[in-house]
Amino acid sequence: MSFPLLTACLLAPLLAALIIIFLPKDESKLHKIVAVIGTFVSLAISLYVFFAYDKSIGGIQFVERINWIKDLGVTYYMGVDGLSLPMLLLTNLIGFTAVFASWNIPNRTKEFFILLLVLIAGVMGTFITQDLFIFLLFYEVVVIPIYIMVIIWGSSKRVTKEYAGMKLTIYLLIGSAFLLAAVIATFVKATQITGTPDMSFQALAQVNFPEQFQIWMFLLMLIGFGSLLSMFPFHSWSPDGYAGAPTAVSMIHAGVLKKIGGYGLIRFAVYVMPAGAAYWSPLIAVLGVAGCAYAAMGALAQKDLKYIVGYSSVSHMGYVLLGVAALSVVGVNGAVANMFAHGVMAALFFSMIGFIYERTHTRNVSDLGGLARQMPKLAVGFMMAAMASLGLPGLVSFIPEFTIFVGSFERFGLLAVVAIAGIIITALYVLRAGANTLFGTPREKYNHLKDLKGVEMVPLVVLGAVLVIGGLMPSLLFDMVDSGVAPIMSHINEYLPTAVQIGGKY
Amino acid sequence: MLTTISPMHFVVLSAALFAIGLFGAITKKNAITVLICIELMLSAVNINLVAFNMFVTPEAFIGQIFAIFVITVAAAEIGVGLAIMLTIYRNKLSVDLDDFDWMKW
Amino acid sequence: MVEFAMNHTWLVPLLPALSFLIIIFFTRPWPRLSSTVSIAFMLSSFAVATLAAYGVFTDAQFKHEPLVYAIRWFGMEGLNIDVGVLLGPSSAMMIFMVTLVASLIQIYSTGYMKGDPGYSVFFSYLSLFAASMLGLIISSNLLQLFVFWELVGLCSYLLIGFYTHKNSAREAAKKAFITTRIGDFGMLLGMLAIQIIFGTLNLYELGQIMPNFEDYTTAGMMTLIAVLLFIGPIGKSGQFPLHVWLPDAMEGPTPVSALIHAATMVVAGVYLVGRTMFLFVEVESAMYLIAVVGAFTAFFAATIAVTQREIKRILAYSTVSQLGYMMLALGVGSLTASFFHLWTHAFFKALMFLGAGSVLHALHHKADVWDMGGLIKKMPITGWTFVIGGLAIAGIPPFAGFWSKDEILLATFNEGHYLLFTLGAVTAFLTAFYIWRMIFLTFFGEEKPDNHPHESPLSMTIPLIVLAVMATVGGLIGTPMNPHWQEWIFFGESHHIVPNIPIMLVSIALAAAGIGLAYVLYIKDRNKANVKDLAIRFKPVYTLLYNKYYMDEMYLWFNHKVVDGSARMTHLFDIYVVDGIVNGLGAVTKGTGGILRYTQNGKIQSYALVFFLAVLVITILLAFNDTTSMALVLGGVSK
Amino acid sequence: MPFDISLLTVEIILAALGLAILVMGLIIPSNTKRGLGPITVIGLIAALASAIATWNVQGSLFEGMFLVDQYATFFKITCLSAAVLVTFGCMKYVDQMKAQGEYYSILVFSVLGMSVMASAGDFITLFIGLELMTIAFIILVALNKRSAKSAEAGIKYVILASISSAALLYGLSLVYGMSGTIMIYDVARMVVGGSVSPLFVFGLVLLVAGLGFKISTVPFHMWSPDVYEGAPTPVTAFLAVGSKAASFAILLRLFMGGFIGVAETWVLLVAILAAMSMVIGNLLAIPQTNIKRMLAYSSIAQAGYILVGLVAATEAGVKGVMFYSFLYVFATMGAFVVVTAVYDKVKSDEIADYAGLAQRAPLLAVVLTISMLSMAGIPPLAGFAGKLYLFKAIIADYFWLALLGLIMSMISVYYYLRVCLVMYRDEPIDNTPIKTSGNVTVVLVVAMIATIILGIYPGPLSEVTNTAASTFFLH
Repeated sequence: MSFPLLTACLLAPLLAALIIIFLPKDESKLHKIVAVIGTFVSLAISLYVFFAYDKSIGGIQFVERINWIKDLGVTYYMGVDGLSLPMLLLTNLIGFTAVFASWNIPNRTKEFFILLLVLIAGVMGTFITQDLFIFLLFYEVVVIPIYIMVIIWGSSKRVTKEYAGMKLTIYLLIGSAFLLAAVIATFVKATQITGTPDMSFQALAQVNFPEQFQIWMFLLMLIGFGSLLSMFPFHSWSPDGYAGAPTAVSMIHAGVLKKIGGYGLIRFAVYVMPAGAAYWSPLIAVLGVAGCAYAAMGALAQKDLKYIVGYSSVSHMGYVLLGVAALSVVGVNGAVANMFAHGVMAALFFSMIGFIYERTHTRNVSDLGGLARQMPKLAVGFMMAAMASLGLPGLVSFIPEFTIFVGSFERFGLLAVVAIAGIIITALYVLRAGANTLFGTPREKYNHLKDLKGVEMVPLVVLGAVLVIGGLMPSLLFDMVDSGVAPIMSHINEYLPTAVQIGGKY
Repeated sequence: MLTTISPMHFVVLSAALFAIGLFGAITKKNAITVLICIELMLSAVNINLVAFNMFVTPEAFIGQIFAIFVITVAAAEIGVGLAIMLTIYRNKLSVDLDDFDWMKW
Repeated sequence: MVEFAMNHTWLVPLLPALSFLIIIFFTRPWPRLSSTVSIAFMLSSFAVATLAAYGVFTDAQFKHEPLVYAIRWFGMEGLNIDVGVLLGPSSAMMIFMVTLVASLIQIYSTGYMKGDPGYSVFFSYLSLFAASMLGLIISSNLLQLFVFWELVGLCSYLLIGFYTHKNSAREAAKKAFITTRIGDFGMLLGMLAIQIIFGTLNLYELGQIMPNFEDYTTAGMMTLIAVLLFIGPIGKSGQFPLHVWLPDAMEGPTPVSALIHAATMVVAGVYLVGRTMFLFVEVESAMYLIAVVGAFTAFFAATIAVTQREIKRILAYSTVSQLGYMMLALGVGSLTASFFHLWTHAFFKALMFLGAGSVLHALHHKADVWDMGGLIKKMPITGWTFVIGGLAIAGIPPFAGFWSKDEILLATFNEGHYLLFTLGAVTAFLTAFYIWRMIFLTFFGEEKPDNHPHESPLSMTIPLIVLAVMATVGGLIGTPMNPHWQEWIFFGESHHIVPNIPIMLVSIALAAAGIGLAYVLYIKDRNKANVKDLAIRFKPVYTLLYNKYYMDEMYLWFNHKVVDGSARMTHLFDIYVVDGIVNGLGAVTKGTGGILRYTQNGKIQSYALVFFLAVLVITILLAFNDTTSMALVLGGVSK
Repeated sequence: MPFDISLLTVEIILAALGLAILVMGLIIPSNTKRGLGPITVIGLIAALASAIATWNVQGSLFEGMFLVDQYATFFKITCLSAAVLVTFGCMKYVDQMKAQGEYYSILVFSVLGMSVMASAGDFITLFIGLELMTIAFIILVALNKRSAKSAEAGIKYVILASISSAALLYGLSLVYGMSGTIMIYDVARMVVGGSVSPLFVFGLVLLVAGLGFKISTVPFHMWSPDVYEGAPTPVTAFLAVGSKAASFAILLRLFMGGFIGVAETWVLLVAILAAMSMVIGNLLAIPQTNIKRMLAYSSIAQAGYILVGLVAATEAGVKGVMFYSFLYVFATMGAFVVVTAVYDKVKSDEIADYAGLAQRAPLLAVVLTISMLSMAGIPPLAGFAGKLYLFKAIIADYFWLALLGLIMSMISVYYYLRVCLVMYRDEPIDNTPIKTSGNVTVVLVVAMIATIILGIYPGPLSEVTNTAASTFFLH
């Protein structure tokens, strides 16, 4: 067996966390450096894996597989394919930058970085494992660090951070209860059918579940993954949660953690329960569209920058759901790519808002204005995130959105139009937020504020570069995603009511 | 009309005794009385055991032996119970069960 | 050399893009260096563009078959998008025009923007804009075109809001972006429909298969696609009713207005319709719609322009009006006339904007034409070039505007759209009137004592002169006597339109009448009472026009009341209903716990009572209830 | 069958240990009594070691009244581990009660009772073991003579435990009367197939009630919050784990060994009790302000989860119960040892007094967090694997129960997190770090690591429980 790259990638942040545990409490500089090294190692490995992955062969690569729990058929099965790689890369991009975005946290750095590193490792784990059980282990490992980080380093605005943290945690956990029930039932049923327990996604996908069973299980999984994905109407944790959370948590939560919902939906729910997916896809589409439009309208009414981005992320996840609901290669490719795109942009957005908040101690749009004069670099980052958020071509989020639209327009027609109309509202609130914060008459009281400098530039540079590169070369992302999604979607057509013709009539 | 005594009679008797004991245990305020009522309940059990032994397994003394164990253990239990009453009485000068509701909700 | 340029036409947008990057990342702290870099790259781009255009226009094979080359951008099963270059006569003409105007305006800006703190950034934006615009022009794929379409929108946004400290600039920029976004929405839908029905967005391929559309789709679907696609140009090219952003866009620095909001970006819509003409010609109703929208916009904007007081605003409405002409031409099926007007308009309108910029520069941004007067004495170059522009737009032969406008009117007339023709003709009159009203008020008449105008530096006047030359002779390549233009740029079959002398005369007469009226009202009888209270006598009309038919107010009302109102409703719904249910469930859970805890009353005997009551209840349930019926509900034992 | 006394090794060690400590407690002077703790630990470890060593030994004594199989041995190991941890982790607390001799010897006797219960093959052995354990616990609960709460808990426990014993006994007597045997596995042979008389069913109900009292399932749970709150914390811990595990051992032995033939009469009942326990336990835990009381309610909910294994009435269910009971030891011990350690310094069990614990004693805070989350069943902690095995056994037939259990366990996170909130967010009133002694640290680290390892890598334990569960049905 070759060097276990993925495990190394997973362990690097954990190891860093372990080192920090034994560092003295006051050495905050040291904590940060160790955290940077830990996340950088992961980032480097995931970049390597991303580019070393052989797309022409496809399938699961970099496999590490060890027997784990015999009677559950669990194996320690690490491996990546085109679906998980973008997510892995995203996690580490955001993880790495999140460390820099939290450079200025005022107190208790030791605990903060330990929790942050555990959080990053936990998120990463969900994406690189190919075993359902291991997936579940990581699925919720992140919830508690997040809670603790919110209550210690969060901020209370419209709602208190305690409320926000608790809501976020309990909401997601209860959502996951439905998922767990479905997982257990699926596993039991699969064992019953095949006779040998096996928890790997691939093995479960081979099982022919009865259609009725699939339908009910898929619904439960949809509730579980959907609430993590902040699917309408299970979204209300998300804006409050992000508003309460410290910057790094908002970045990771909106950037990648949420995506576990979408990833799980595709990797597990759709893959294993194709008939269920086909049955419920109209519902997913409706909820997705409702989410797009509804959350966009919600964002329009917000005054707090974090709320705006919080609602906007709900809205964007609506697009993801819509893409998944299309149940075609195009739609799902778009959904996965959009998760990546949204991750990058949300992380950039939150990091910039974090810097603004750090400096001005307010996130109210009406209290801000003209910051572009005082902090031009920050303004650039903010505008890039804003533009990506409204789907500006040339940035990473446009092509995924377009792809989703193609996929969903094909299947749902008019319904998709409503979602597409969301781009207008998105432009409206994003530009309002951006313009009213950055432009207009500069305010005297912010004249002394310092622009981004030194390590604070890292989130802007790294995430900004990804935004642009991904926008100019979508094939980097799409070829990868496609190689992962195509096998998953290969057998879904037989379950769709009428075979959907993809890509025109010739 | 005279009928032979069936197991049912013993069951009814023991049930009645059990119920009486239970009633006392639930209603009496004095802890000592309650302990005595519990003894009544255990006696009901003993009646059952002995009676069943006669009707169900007359060839073995299972029920009787069981009953002896019950009597022994009950004695131990009551002994411990009384010991606790004593310490409590020393602290609180009361063995009224209604006085012991400090911990609740 | 020429061959190289043609095969590497992508250099045309790439060079300004490079200059953007260089300025942003390296030369930003040194303004002079930045502008030099920018202009150098722009000029080399111009050179490449000229060579490429030369190559196209010297090889007759390109009359019908454009040069296309592309590479894969991304793709998957069912969606393959390539990016590339589509070089034909129209795009060759466009890249030549855009690089030329852009170069001139960049040179002009070195003077105009001198001393501005954002000097370098300004040039970087201009470069980015040029890159995007040129990319748009040579796009071989609709999606690629859309990407650049949005990027020019972004540049427009950034440049309108260039004076970030001004609230008005901020609002104007926002308005521009969002208004055009509405258009983009339609365009996106149209593109999606095309992709799904035809399976490709490659313009060339579409051009091949669209005429046989009945193999793929119905006429109704086709109409829908055409109409949806047309919404994009309505937004981008400032057609009614999405024109409202364009006049506000004048908040940007004047060179921006000249480059983006007069000569290049706003014609992207026209260009798009021209590019996808193969689609529109299939749908008669869509064509008619375009024509009507164009004619109406032309007239509508001209009426507003009559009453405006700010120099740039008048020009802005004039741009809207002229764009309407171009659309009208497209709508009546004359790509030739439309692009011809696009070409001439670019020069004379850029000229006038730059001239206006020169005036504003001299008067320290005093914008009201009524505060000016007699400027021609102090600013001869600006003044006389402006007059040339005025003659061109008014349609006085032999200036460029005359030929193209005449071509449009003629095409309209020939197609039998007499009503539209009349509208166009009236607009021609109004155009001459309001432009000359502005010229008379600004450059002629009495000088105002508080103004201390001075001629602008050479960097600004040279572009004016070059543009003036183009505005003079630019139309000569397409006169009825010399119909080169018509031979090259056309859709379908090239057909030489026989000159219609009466229409030409009408058009000249109308222009002259407009100028004459303006002269009478604003020079000759300026101080006569009946002229002075003209506005008072026609108060309602004047107010309506001056307030632009209250379109802005309507949009504002819609935005604030309807959109924001429903946003607030959504917000409240979210907080009190969606979230309310969540919180309610939480509260119920907590409350139940809070109430149930009192069952635990601390009394030993009540505990015992509960214990035996439970036993009793269970016994009764088991005794009287068949468990199997419960098992049906709660699942389970069927072992 | 020859009388093989080696089958009784564990019990003999325990009995000898208990007596020895009792005697030592009487004869040695009070200032050296603190040495009794280590002696107890060593003795218990010896018993544990012998239990592990005799893992493969199978057999029965007294014509099936005393069964030694891996099922029994597993529960003995569970209870002994709990006893070792609680003794080792809470010595200081016991020293402060000044009743080391009684405490340790009676604790050992209670373990003996549990071990007898685990091996019980008939009603009499069952009863003896149960009462030995109960009486020992009554004494332990009331042991802290200076605490009014302890006394109140004692009187509550003695009366209610006696009443429940009476009910249990009455039930046993009825079952005996209706089936004619007191051997558990013989009962199964008697009742298989045939319909049963109402009195037998009534007996079953009383058995459920009596044992439900011990495992504190709703609605027989009323005693447990008060007693848990009042009892000395180590006792509470052991009560929550040992007593519960042993009672589950015998509950399973009775119902799945003895009454499996009439499963349809009681399975649904047990399912409803399980559901009620989950719901009420968790709901009532929410408003609590005393951590011991909160943990008491939480243990009621835990009983509900474990009962799910009985609902399954299959080997998989047995395995789930065993697995869960074992991991529950570490989670509960972790939590309660933290509570003792904090009490030692703060002299309070109120949650509010845990403010800033994360800064005063990070280890305590972390262990408490992990233990509580394991109880809630959050992956990747042991509780999750346990719940997985439990719910796996019933999900096909009782999907609603599994879903309810999962949802309620997520709701339970709410009150666990409230403790975390106080520990992590709040600044401590008193900034001095809480030093934990070496043995406490060891216990905490063991509990924490076991909780994590059993969650991430439950394979080995799962194998062990599988084999143990398979011996359950061999009789």
